[in-house]
Amino acid sequence: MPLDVASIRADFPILSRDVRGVPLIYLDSGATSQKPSVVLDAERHFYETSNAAVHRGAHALAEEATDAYESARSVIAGFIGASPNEIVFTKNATEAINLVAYAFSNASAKHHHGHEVDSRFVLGPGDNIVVTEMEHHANLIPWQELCAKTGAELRWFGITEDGRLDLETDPIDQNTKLVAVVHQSNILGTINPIKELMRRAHLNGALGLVDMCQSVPHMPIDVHATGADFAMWSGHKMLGPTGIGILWGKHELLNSMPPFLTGGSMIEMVNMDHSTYAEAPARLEAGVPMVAQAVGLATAVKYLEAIGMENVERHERELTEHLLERLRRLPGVKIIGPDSIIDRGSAVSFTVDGIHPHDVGHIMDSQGVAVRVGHHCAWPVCRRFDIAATTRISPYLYNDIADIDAAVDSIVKAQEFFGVVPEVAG
Amino acid sequence: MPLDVASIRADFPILSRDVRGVPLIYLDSGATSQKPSVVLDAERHFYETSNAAVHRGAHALAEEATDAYESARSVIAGFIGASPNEIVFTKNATEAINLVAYAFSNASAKHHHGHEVDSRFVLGPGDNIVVTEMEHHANLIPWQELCAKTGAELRWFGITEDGRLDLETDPIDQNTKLVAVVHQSNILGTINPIKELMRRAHLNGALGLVDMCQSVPHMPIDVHATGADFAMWSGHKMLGPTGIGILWGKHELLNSMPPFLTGGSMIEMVNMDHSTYAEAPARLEAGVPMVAQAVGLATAVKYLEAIGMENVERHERELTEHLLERLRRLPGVKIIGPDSIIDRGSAVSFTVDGIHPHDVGHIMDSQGVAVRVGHHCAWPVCRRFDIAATTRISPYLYNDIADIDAAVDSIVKAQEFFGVVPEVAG
Amino acid sequence: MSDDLYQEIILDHYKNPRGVATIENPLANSFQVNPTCGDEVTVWVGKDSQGRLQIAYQGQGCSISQASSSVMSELLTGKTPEEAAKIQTAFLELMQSKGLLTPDEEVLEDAVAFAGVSRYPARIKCALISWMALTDAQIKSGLTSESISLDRKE
Amino acid sequence: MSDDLYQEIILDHYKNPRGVATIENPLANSFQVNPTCGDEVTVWVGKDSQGRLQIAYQGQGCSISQASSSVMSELLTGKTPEEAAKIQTAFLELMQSKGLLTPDEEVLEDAVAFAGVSRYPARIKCALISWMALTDAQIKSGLTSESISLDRKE
Ligand SMILES: Cc1ncc(COP(=O)(O)O)c(C=O)c1O
Ligand SMILES: Cc1ncc(COP(=O)(O)O)c(C=O)c1O
Repeated sequence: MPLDVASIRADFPILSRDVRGVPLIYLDSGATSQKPSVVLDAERHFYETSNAAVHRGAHALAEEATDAYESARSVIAGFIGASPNEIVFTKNATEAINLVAYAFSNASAKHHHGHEVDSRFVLGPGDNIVVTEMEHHANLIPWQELCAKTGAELRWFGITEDGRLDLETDPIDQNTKLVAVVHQSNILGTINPIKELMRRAHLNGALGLVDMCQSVPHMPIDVHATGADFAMWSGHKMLGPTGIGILWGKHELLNSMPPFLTGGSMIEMVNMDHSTYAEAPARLEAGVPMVAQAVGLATAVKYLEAIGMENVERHERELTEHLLERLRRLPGVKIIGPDSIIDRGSAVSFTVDGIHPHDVGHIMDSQGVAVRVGHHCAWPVCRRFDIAATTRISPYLYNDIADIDAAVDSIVKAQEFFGVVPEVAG
Repeated sequence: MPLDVASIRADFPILSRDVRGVPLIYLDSGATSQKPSVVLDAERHFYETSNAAVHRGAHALAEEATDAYESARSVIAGFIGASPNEIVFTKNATEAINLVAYAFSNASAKHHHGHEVDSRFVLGPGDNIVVTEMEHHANLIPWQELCAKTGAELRWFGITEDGRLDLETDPIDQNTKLVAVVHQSNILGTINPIKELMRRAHLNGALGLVDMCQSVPHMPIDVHATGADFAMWSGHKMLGPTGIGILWGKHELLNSMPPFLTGGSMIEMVNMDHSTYAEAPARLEAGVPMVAQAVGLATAVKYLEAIGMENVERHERELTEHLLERLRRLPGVKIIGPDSIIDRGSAVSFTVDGIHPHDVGHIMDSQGVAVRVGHHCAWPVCRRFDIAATTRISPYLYNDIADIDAAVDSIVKAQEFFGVVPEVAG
Repeated sequence: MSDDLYQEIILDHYKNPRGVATIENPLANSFQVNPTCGDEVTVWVGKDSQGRLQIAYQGQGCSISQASSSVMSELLTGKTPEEAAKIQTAFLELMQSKGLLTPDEEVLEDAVAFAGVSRYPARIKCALISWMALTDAQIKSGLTSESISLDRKE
Repeated sequence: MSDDLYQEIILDHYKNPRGVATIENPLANSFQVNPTCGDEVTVWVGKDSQGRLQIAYQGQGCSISQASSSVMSELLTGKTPEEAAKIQTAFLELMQSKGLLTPDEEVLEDAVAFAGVSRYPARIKCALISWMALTDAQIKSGLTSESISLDRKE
């Protein structure tokens, strides 16, 4: 079913505002999405009727708040085909990735000091962690830090000239303890063959983690079918509030990890010198959690489910195909990443000959077109393509073909402004 | 100036609801506070007008969002007499405490593997960390875990019979690396002599941390004057949204710590095999942060400032004095913690002879009185007083004497219901 | 006031707990704790010469948890493992019913008094803690293969 | 379109950068990077026989950062450290003014063209990066004790 973009846009108040004196055309959803009114209503309703600390009180409000929080968990679990006890609330995807990284460093440190831990999480010299050259910093630096703390080695898959993973030179081996890869690159738009990568991980006895920040918001996902052991994404990129992310993990693994943040609500018994911990997910959720945000995110999920993720995916595909085609035909513009719709999502990066991305973005912004410029927290990708930065257009369900056309037209304006319109060979 | 409680209550829609068919009397603010409409309005206004990823975009919305986020930081810094670059946003106080604990474990692990780190954060066998027996689990378990990971020893100040810290038997010595203490106990209500404790810490070359979860919301605080090196609290306990907490730390220390969560927005330069990091606070805030929540919390701070924290403190004092007096006169009721107003806050725990706290709380709830029962995430305190749990009344600025009276009356009802009204010796 | 929670039967069992504190040859025991409030219970399980259940318990806790231990031990002692399993399942269902189930008095006898508890999520754990301990002890003892799963959270 | 940002002077310096790529005996240099976009600049600082500043730079970046480097080196080369400090402070003030300051053309000369940049928070770093590098290099070289502090965030 084609999306009724006009009626969708009506749900997002911010989309009718002006910026710099012209109507806003928001094409930066890869950074963060806008929020429909129902999400804001749900948060507010929670605060105004049931706000209380969850899992801690026996009074009526506390029961209602706990119910709202746990119901949100079930809704979100259902969205990716998971069980509620596989869903851990974090503040963003970055925390979720770090949570897994700390499972390794905590287990390694405890092991070193003679405590019993699950050996799958113990790392030392000789072991390695495998990532890719197209990771967001959030799925790169935690592993660099983990290696610095354990003596393990960081390895990575490279990127081919057309923005795909180079699967030929495979760094995974028997000493690999974890393969951590991005599902869809936020800078290149590439969708990676995660099933194959998870298969290679498991063949070598390693665990597998998939960064789904740019996939869960944009396509239907059955997380078990991906073969991953862990996955994560942020609520704010899928119409949800800021301040909430999701870690999905196999329940058995979540229970086998040493805890990450410790404190209230994650305990079983506490003595001054020793404590034991609850089962997952409670075990991994210390302190008063993001209750209102969980309620808001569950509402965003229901909003997306009502539209249908297949429909969202198809709509973005149409926009992306149109965008790629227009950019391919634009002299002086180079797409960084796959230039066809095959195995790619809607985040499209490009450079413009003779104009720095900051200047491209600025001229686009002056025409109301909000896009992101920079290395998009994937600096190694820029190094790989020997560029300082890119400009990125990333549409979502509330954008239409007219938005894409306006964006491309504004690039042409930038070329005119800087006097770098290439002569087309005729 | 006495508080105009009626007009304050009008700002909190939830306070006019019914529970169990009777009007709600909310006395569980020690667990979490309710939110005034201005806070909810501010969050919504942010989402509807300026929502964008902060510190990442060059377009108009991104600039506005960044400005909203950084302005919130300044407002919150001002509230405790700090500089904005000493304020780190976390998801709750628990994360803030863990952040400091991980500075130690990360530095220790890196040191072990030959990396250069600040020696103040390096721990090993022979070193010790000092806490108190009245810590919330959030300021106890992170240090237990840290000791398990480094071989350091955990020590603590005990509690006297009347619910004070036993300062005579002082476990701090030259091998102490950190003294971490709660400012106001959330279960006993005790306000600890933190200046003196920080002095002892510094005399021994240790760093000092104060858990201000139950003080910043309730009294004026000049954080530098406390002598602490680190302090933290949660937004949800001071009229702010869920999902946001504050770490305050001396800028020099925040810059000297190894990073905690790593990923986007906290970097300086990133290569595949090595990264360098930004200065604090950015260095400690990885990923897209809790932007709307920061805006909401800053609004809560302004709301409190308009009322005046001295006035909030005086009001709570009046309520607490009245509550203590009524409880002291109630046969069969025992106050757990200081039973006079001296050096104590408004959280008042008690037990009722012959009735389990769960049952006390339940009967109170059935009369609309929302209080908390259990160990209040301070289980060792219950062990210390040889009780399973307590019932806790914790008022805030929106409560009045009538609320306190209703609560105490409902305790009497519980005694009647369970047939345990003590005979008063006459 | 709170009539739906504190039934006469519950208050009676609370004030006059039934059951024994020890059994002769326990096959297994289980210690359970409610992480929210520190309530504790230990349940011992054994069987008599005809293979019927024997149950003893000891613990500290609120009226609901104490009464529930008492009702449970009275109700299940002397039952065959099969009879007990049916009752255990019925009780678990009742607790998860959010007040929507009319309990079968034939099966649950005094335990029907706990129907109201299912409307108070924070108290369900109180009513279930001894039943969880029993199930755990049964599994350990091999007296049943049934597992009653419960989410345990502080 | 964006006239307040892209003044003629800026576009001119961007397309025809002034300044030299090397100086003979640099006393110090500083490499700075804008963590948001990867823009880089290196500034070398030296002094001539009369103790006047000599500045060279090299880098890659957007029009604003490139033009700013060019304006800076043209403006400050040949100035005494005292004269330079005055200009540096004025430029920093201008950048932090959120568009509310009317710059002093006597002091800032071509650099007044950057006044509009102060209205675009995300571009202020672009305009300042070479000035930060210069300050850092001056401190290293001992040519000035002045420190211009800037919050650097990705
Ligand atoms: C004294 C004290 N410390 C720490 C915490 C933990 O706060 P949070 O759960 O918001 O992280 C609390 C509140 O629960 C508290 O009262
Ligand atoms: C692929 C990818 N991974 C990780 C992240 C980090 O997400 P967050 O900043 O919400 O934690 C992002 C978004 O910024 C992303 O696009």
